[in-house]
Amino acid sequence: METLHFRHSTKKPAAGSKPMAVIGVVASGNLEILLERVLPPDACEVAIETPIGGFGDVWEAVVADFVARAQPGGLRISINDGGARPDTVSLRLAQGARLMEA
Amino acid sequence: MTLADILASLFPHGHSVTVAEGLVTGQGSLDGKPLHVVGIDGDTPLGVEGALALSAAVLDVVRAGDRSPILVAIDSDSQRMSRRDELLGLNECLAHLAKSLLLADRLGHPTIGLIYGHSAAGAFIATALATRVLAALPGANPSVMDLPSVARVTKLPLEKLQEMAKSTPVFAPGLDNMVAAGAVHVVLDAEKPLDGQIRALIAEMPKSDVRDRLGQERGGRPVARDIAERVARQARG
Amino acid sequence: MTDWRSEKTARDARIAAGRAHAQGKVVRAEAVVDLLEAVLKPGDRVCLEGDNQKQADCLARGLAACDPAKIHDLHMVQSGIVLPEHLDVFETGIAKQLDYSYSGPQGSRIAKMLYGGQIELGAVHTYLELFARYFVDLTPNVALIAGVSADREGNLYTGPNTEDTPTVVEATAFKNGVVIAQVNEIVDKVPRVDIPGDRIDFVIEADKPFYVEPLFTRDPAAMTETQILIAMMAIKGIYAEYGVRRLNHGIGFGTAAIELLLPTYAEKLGLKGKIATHWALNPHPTLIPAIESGWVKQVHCFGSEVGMDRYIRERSDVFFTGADGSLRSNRAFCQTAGLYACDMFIGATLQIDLAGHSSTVTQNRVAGFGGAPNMGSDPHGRRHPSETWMKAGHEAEVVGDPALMRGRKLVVQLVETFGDKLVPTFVEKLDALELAKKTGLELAPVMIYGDDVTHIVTEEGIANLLLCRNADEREQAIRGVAGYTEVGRGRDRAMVQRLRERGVIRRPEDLGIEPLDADRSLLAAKSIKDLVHWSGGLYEPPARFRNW
Amino acid sequence: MRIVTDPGSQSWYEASARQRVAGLVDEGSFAEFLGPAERAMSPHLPLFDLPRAFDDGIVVGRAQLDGRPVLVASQEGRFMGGAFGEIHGAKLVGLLRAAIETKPAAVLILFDTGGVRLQEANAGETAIAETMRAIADARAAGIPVIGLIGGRAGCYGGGGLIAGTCSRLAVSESGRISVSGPEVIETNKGAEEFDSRDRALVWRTMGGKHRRLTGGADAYCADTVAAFREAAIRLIGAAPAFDLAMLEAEQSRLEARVKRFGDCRDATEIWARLGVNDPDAVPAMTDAAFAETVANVTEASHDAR
Repeated sequence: METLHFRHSTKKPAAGSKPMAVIGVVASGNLEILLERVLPPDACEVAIETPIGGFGDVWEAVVADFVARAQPGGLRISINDGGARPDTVSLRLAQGARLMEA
Repeated sequence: MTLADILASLFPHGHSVTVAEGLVTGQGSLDGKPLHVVGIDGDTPLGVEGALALSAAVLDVVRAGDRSPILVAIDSDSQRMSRRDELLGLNECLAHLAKSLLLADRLGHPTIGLIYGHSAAGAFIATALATRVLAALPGANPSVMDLPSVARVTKLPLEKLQEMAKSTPVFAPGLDNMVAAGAVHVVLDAEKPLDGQIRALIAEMPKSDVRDRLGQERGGRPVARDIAERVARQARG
Repeated sequence: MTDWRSEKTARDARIAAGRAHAQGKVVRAEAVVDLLEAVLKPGDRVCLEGDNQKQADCLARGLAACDPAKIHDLHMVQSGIVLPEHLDVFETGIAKQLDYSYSGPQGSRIAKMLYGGQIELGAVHTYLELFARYFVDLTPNVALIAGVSADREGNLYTGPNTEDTPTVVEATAFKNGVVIAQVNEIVDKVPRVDIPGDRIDFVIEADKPFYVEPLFTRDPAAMTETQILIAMMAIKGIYAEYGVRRLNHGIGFGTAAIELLLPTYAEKLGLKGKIATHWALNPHPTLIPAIESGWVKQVHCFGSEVGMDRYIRERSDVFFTGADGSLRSNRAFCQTAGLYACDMFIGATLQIDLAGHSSTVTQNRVAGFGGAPNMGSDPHGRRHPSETWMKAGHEAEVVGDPALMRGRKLVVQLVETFGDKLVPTFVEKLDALELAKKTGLELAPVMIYGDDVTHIVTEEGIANLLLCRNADEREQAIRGVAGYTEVGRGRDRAMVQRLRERGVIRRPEDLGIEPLDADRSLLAAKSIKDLVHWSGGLYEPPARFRNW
Repeated sequence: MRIVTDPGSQSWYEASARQRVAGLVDEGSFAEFLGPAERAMSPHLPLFDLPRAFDDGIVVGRAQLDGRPVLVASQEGRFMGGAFGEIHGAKLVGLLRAAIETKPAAVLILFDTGGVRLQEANAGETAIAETMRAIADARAAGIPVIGLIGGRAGCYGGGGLIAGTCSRLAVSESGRISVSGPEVIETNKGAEEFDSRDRALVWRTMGGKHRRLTGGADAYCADTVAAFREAAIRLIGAAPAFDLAMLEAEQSRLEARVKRFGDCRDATEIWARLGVNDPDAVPAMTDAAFAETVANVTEASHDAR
């Protein structure tokens, strides 16, 4: 298992007030994302556990694009990955951010 | 120990226990009171007929209402793997056998499992694991799945699994690991007469299901007890 | 004196030798080897019919069992190398040369044998090329074909999977060749005559019916949100944009998703009757909801599909059927239709490079071409206009006399940026090049050349290559939809942004599509069972696709 | 454009464990115990280089169903096949033990499991035994335990035994209940015994319709969350006791089944003997037609469970 951590600062806090949300399922080619509103409003942390090593650059790019687009300030995001493809990761991140808006 | 050795050691004054097609039924006398025996011998797989024969024997004991103890002696294969058994609802038959033992227990019949050979999977759950206290004799070999099969399913090399099995009792087959998990309460001493050891077990029946506490103490199930208690605590609100 | 009838004489001798093992035209299954050894000559050109859905498997076993001392050095000319026996004959020396089109399941073995020199390869063809060569310089001496039933006169019913049979028989029977047919049963009267009996010389009742694989069945239960998103973009950004009515679909999940979105998503966009009305296509089960909703006017088929026979019989307004009611397919005609009469080919591929060349070759597999390049190419000989064709043509060419401009066929690649096991779809260099070098192929097995591709659709967006004005733009347009692959991450961000402003690259949001709306609830059918319901119980899926 | 669907009409088979719970109980009433944020994850899977799930593949908690308090457990069949690992099993055991104290109107178990998680086999197997004991205790205390089966992974292995211990079971057409899975039988006994790729055979042998017709399940529902909700509410009100009389009745019921159908090779023969007019038509029957068929089969409904 490979563990990755990314820390970003955001210009805005994440929309909404929901304290916690979980989306997705850990399965082959899929992943589970836990979002918790526990950080300062200008910070976002993403922690990933993945069984597939060697994709750190890809994760970094996916997370950076997500943070730039969604501005998820205040969120600690934890990912259990089952070998998802980057497009699936992006989609789940976006779905998670939408859930937190509720 | 063979079943005959066990019965001889358990009932020095004789017994009526018989084995037919691998199914064990009958009784002997312990301290002048009946001790009923049901079980499976000879590494026999447990199918629909076997399960219902054993449950019938258990319900006969319950019907008598005398709160006499029931010994479930097991040397079985796993459940019988066949299209016919599943067609006929093997899951119901095995569950029914387990429920019969659990009802007997609730109605005051001490239930004692005794694994002296092999057992696995559904046959194990429906019989020995459905008793209040499960004892084993040295040399017993309970398992969920043997390591070569685990290797096939998990796609891990057998050598690696064998190495892992030494430090991780949670997945490895064998008596020691089932003891560590708390599933087997106690390993009996084959050198001493069994009647006394069974008598002691009956006298000291745990009041509740203590298997997760044993698993925690013995290290075979490090977190189950704590998790179950946390859930229960939150449920109590 | 020149003998102008030597072929005829030789043919008569072969027939006479074969008759020793036949009663009239009928040969028992046990006598197959004797028959073949009597009819075949060393060095013969032989077509052993191997289609997608219909294999002359009894004859293949018979050929493989022939004595290599008697029958050797054959030149096999057949579209499909599909069964193990198709290659066994090269190991024993029964066959030596090979010209073929497609070798799906035998792809890695054929690569090994090419590499080892056991096969002398003529060429890997597309279907239409091989069929064409049957009539020019690769005419079979003997054709070994398959059908469902025949009568004692040899009148043949191919069943719904007619596929290659008429083409093979045409070339063989009318040029002094011998045609041997295996059938599942010999009957007094065939349901319909697909091949007249005077073109069939011998009929064998096979020991068991030929096996049919459900190659074109895609289970809606396995469709992902990403595939649905890509399908939405294709419908809105290409089908609607160009008004594509006449088309061919590939057989992947992406195009199957499009089929399932027609009665839902496309219907809401008001596209019914405006797109996807006339098809060159196998009878895909996933097309059933669109047919039932009145989207589809007409479908011509290369072959059939397992479980679709009853449905097709009851939908003869849509499908081509015989007087007996069952489907009549024909690969050569349908490929021609796909090449010339369709305005769009849309399908998936495994690898795309920076020039847009694509290949389904993976390391160590020579899968061949089949018909995808026939459909997935711009036919320069086309002379009839359509709105779709002209619009694409105008996008590609902006200077010159309008009267001299011609149209373009839309050739669309529908891919996810990563495939199974995180293997990137976009690469700097196709594996096909390496494979060609290793196996000594003169041409790298490129499925669709970059200059034929007009659009690439991924989950990141649509790249319209028609609008690219030079190789640089083309490369950046491809990188711009290549997602998080190395090729994608290597993009020139500023240039990609400019291409987006020009509409060369279009993102989901540029098309008014919210990626989070790409949900399985959009699928007209979410399971095979739903397809059965749509068909009114007429579709009978094979057992492996059932969960009831 | 968004095609909005009523959560109740969502496919049970397709829904995740969490979606099933959310749609099953009264809206917004579910409160999870040991939720994902508590990160109670398997200590064992990392040894096998396998990813973990925040809830170890089972969601447990309390909710209201039709206004009454219930405890709920929902297995996620897509995570490790919904299999029982140490934490997964312990969460279910803890929930059932709590039921005996808190006396909810019912405990609902949304099965979706292949059985024991091999990487934690001993813990999983023992947890299944603990679960069955806890169910017996809960039932004896008058708390109905209702099983709902219609997920991707089916209800296999020890899951099948737990299901057989429940007071009542609801099943959909996609649901499968069995001890040995088709692949396991094929691996051990050969394809002649069971061709696991013959999916129609799989469903005839262990699928929802067969179980319902033979009384192996007490309700048959359409594959929607709403249908399962309705079935659960109905079954809570009709839970049999856990006593000697019930077990004697079950003994007779199962013995009669084995005697009557023991020589049948295929489910269609059993259905014919049950009085179904056109047994071959059963797999393709619509839910409504099947409900009518079941209504005419006396063996399908009983209090002997």
